[in-house]
Amino acid sequence: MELLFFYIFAAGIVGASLLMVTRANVIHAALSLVLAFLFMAGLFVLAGAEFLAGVQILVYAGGIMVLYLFSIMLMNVGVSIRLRQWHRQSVLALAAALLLAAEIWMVLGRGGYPEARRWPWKLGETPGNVEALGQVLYTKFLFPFEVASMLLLAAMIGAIVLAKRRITR
Amino acid sequence: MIPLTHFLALGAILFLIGAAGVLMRRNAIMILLSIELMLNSVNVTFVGFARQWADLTGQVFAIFIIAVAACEAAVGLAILISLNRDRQMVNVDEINLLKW
Amino acid sequence: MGIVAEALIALVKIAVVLGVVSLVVAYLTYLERKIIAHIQMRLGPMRVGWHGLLQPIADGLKLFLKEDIIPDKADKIVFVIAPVMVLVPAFVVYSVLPFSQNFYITQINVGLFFILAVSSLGVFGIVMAGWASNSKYSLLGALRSAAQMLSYEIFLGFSLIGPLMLAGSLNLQRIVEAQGDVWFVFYQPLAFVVFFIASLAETNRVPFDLPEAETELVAGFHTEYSGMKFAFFFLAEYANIMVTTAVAVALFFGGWQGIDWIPLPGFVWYLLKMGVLIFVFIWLRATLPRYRYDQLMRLGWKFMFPLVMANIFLTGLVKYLFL
Amino acid sequence: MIRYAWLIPLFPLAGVLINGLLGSKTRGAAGHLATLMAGLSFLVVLGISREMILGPGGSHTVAVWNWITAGKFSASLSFLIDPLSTIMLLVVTGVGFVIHLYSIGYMHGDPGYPRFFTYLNLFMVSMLLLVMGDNYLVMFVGWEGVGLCSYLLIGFWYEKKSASDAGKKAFIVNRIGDAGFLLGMFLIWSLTGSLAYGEVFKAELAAPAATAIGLLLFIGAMGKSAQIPLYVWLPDAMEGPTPVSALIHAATMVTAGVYMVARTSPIYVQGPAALEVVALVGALTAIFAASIGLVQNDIKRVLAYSTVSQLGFMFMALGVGAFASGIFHLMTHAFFKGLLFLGSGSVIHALHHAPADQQQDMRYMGGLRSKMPVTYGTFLIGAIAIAGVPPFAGFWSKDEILAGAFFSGHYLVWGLGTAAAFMTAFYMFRLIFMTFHGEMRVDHHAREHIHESPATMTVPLVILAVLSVVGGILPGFPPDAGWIHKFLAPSLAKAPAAHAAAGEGYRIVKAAAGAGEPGGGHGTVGIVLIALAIAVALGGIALAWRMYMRDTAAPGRLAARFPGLYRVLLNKYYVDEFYQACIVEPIYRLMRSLFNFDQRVVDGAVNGSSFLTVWTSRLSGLFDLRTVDGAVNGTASVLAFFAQLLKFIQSGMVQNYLFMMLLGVFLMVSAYLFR
Repeated sequence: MELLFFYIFAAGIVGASLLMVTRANVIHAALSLVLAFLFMAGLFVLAGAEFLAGVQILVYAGGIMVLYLFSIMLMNVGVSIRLRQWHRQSVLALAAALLLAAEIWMVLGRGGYPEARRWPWKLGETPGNVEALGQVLYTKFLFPFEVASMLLLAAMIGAIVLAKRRITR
Repeated sequence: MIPLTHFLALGAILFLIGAAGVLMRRNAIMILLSIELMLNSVNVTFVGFARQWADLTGQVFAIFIIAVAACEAAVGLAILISLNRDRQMVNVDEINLLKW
Repeated sequence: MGIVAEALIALVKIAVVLGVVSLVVAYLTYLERKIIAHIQMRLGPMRVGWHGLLQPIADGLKLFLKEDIIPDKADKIVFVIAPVMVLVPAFVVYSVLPFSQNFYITQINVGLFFILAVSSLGVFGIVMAGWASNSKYSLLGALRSAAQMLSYEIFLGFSLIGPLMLAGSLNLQRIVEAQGDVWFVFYQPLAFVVFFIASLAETNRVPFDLPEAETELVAGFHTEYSGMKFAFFFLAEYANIMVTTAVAVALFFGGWQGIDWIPLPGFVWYLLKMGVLIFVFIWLRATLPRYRYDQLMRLGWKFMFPLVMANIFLTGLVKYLFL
Repeated sequence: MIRYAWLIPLFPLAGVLINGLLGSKTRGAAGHLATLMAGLSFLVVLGISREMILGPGGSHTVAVWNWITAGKFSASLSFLIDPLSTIMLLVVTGVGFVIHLYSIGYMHGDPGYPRFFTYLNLFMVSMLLLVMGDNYLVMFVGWEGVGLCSYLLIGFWYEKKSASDAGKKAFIVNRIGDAGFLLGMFLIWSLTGSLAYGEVFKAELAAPAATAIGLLLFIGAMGKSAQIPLYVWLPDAMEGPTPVSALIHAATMVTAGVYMVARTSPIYVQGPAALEVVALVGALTAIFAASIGLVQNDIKRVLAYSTVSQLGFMFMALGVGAFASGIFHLMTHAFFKGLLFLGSGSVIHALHHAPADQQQDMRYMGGLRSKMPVTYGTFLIGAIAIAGVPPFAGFWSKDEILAGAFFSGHYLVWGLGTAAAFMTAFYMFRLIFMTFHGEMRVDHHAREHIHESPATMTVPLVILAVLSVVGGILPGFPPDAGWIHKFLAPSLAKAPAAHAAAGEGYRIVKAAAGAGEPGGGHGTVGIVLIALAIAVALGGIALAWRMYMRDTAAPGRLAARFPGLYRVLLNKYYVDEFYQACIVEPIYRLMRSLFNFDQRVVDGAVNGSSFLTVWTSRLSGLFDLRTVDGAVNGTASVLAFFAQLLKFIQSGMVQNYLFMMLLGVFLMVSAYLFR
């Protein structure tokens, strides 16, 4: 049952991402990526990461991707659809990517992973994933957490400075 | 139970799709989107590992990756917008002032 | 109980909730027209049925039978998907609302988070609709709504943290139970005010209806829509109003808990409280003018954001010191 | 109290942040704020040392935060409070606080007032990290931090070229030493797998490995503590403001090397050869710098060479295995050298109306005794202390060092040290007599402006003078068995029982001394040594009195009789010139020859080939036009072909680079797979 859902979600993600990479229209690509993210959220729930699934939808789909759409609309992409879409090194790049895929396949084939463990809680229980995650995030990973917030602040200021129109007085 | 290799393989496939997108597309926005996909492929891997070992560290780092992705998107898009305003172009291979 | 039986029960619950919600939403339009009319010393719809009671059904039939126009230069696929994308999140949210102690479709430990996440997807439909229509008004409306909803989602989310800290759970049923003695609106008046204003903006209601400001943008993002697709947008707007009021009731007004000596079932209490809040929504529409775009952003970032942060800080402080 | 140790560096850090970021707002209050911060951390240190000294003592680790964890390597920001670091903390924060106080008066009205105190507080933070860190990495952070602050403060008046040059010199010379320290750290890690003191010192090291570590670390100490051959920066560092000279270049930072070697003593005792080097370098530095100090005329330079010389004494102590005596001397030296520097600052402050080149020149001073009684009195105490007259502070520590050298069989070191002690007494009193006695040679214009310094400057002088009097006898009596030895014993390694140099002579002396323990300092030989030390000190003073008070023509005559020696000493043995000629010049010459090579050979080749092309084309033009065209086009197309190939790599396009990255990943995975 779990495996079946995994295959459904995985197929959805891979399909949507392939769709994303091949679209000429950027908006369509962005929307396909949103679709991929929604499937991915499902996958996360399957893997016992409920909070992460929520964050994936709330922040990624609902935040970052809306930002993308917003910027794309500001930029008038109509022109770029009619231009050549593929870079000159496409063939080489594709070949390299396929080669790498083959190699990773071989690496994964070696296997030898330890036995999977179970979460100490069940999916959907109340003292579960979210509480445990909060416990870890604000104690063990407090410092990375603070660093991440500083990074966000810096990025915010940077984005404002970069995108702001210079007002000449 | 889903074997760990499934997660890893999915992550690798997504990563390579993203990488191919970054390398093959000319449009800068497409490149940014592909990078998002690559970041997410790492998330899939992290979540897979977290499940395998029942250890939340993987999920915590997935959260950090999302934070980094938010930064990347904000700054990347800001650069694109100002570039678009100055030069009216979004194709990365035309931005080649470094070459002479 | 087998999986099949479980699934069947779930399906029945879903059907009941969806049916009721659709019906209520239809009559919400009637209610709105009537209330505004009476506030403005008019009568409102009177012709179809007794005091126009059948008006929503007539409207629905009309919309259903109308010709479905897709503009020539529009992006067909996105144009068709957009209304669905608006409606689906609005309805999905009902799956976790605790209508009463026993009646809910499902109950998950990240319920509140789920609501936030799913309702954040609503903006996609609007943006898609605005962009796919290939029309200036629509695009402007979509841009406005993207920025507006993205911004106010933040305050909406942050305003919920206060009650969350008091309840100590994301599970809506737990949150409702935590208000057995005192409703959180009394502990968290600031949070409620911010939540209410932000939900006005999230649902594109007056005074924040900039994305569809009829005096500037004809009808904003759904200018080019007609027939059933238009009806979808319409339905989604009212469904969203109901969702936000439902969340407000669950988080701030004690959910299905009522007064002990009045023997009413839980969901009646729930709907009653929602009704009061919905009335306020409509009332505001009849009273307030529309904000300007820069005023909207200033109100959000310079006033509500610090306010909600202060609220979280204070709640944390009080909780740390006294509880 | 000890678990609040993290407060000690936190207070000055707060000062840095406030003064550094809001300097334009705090302005006049900056000095008071910085002093308050230094005082607060001094208070914490007092609280801690009360527990350490009166209480059970012991060694405590205060973990602040796990800094780096990468594979097997881990380093944490944690502090070690043990007797050694307690002594260092007392010196650093105590003297630091006094000098902060002094700076309020000295730097008053300077345009860079807040900047000065920001740097000073930053120095405190770095120095405290250096002293308190419980592993080499934290110590290295502090080590680099104090180096940075030293650079910033030497070049504080950066508009003066000599000051900014001196700053750069200090920085570059220190860098050589730091490279040694860094290599030593690498070696420690690769041999013991850790950088934390506790684990490193537990490891059993082979003698060659310990020697190598010791020597590399000592290179670091040479740079920071101004030992031969890396001492050249310290005299130039006197370009900085005088409080800086007192705090950084006399009392605290330059002793970091001493502290480091003492801290590493468990490793050093496993590699005795390194200790021999330390002792010898220390002794040579002591006498070398002292001999230069004999003839210098700049008041601060005399003190600077004196500092170098005294640091040599400390290393001497460490080298002969008398670690506690070295730290003891470090402490007393911080008192009296801080005092002397502050006193000289007070003199310079009084003379700031004199022409710029005369403010620090002793030949233009004299007779200041009556004008500046407090400065004179305290300065005299400092001079007696450094000369080594009992019962002042310097006597106790210096005598222990000399006795330690003697009893461990290092007779050469002992001889050099005794000679250096004699010179010390001489040049210090030469300084006193030239500055405060005799007739006044100050510029007439500046004469009426001479005055005693304000209270913020004299109070620190008095505090340090008191410490210079009692700071030696209280912890150091009786010699070699005083309280400080017992206190420091847990932190330091025992001196190697059979020292490498201690051969036959050692046993004879030991028998003669009649005392059982080496370095015991008792018995007849010990008493003779003490008497000799006192005699040497008094002799130096007497000689100075004879040459500069009674027979003032004597120095001139002496210089005339040994003109070569005098010139060599005056020019500091021409070491700077030697470095210029042997290190800096060759590098310049190498660069110039490379440039010439480029001009002649490469350009020549290019020009020659073009000439050749012209010539052949002319020749073949006569022969056949088509061949020429073919050849030229052929050359061009070959060039274009290679250019195309190379262009592919350096395309300036992000995606090409990313493609290269992907290829790199591919190769890495291949390497993993098909290894």
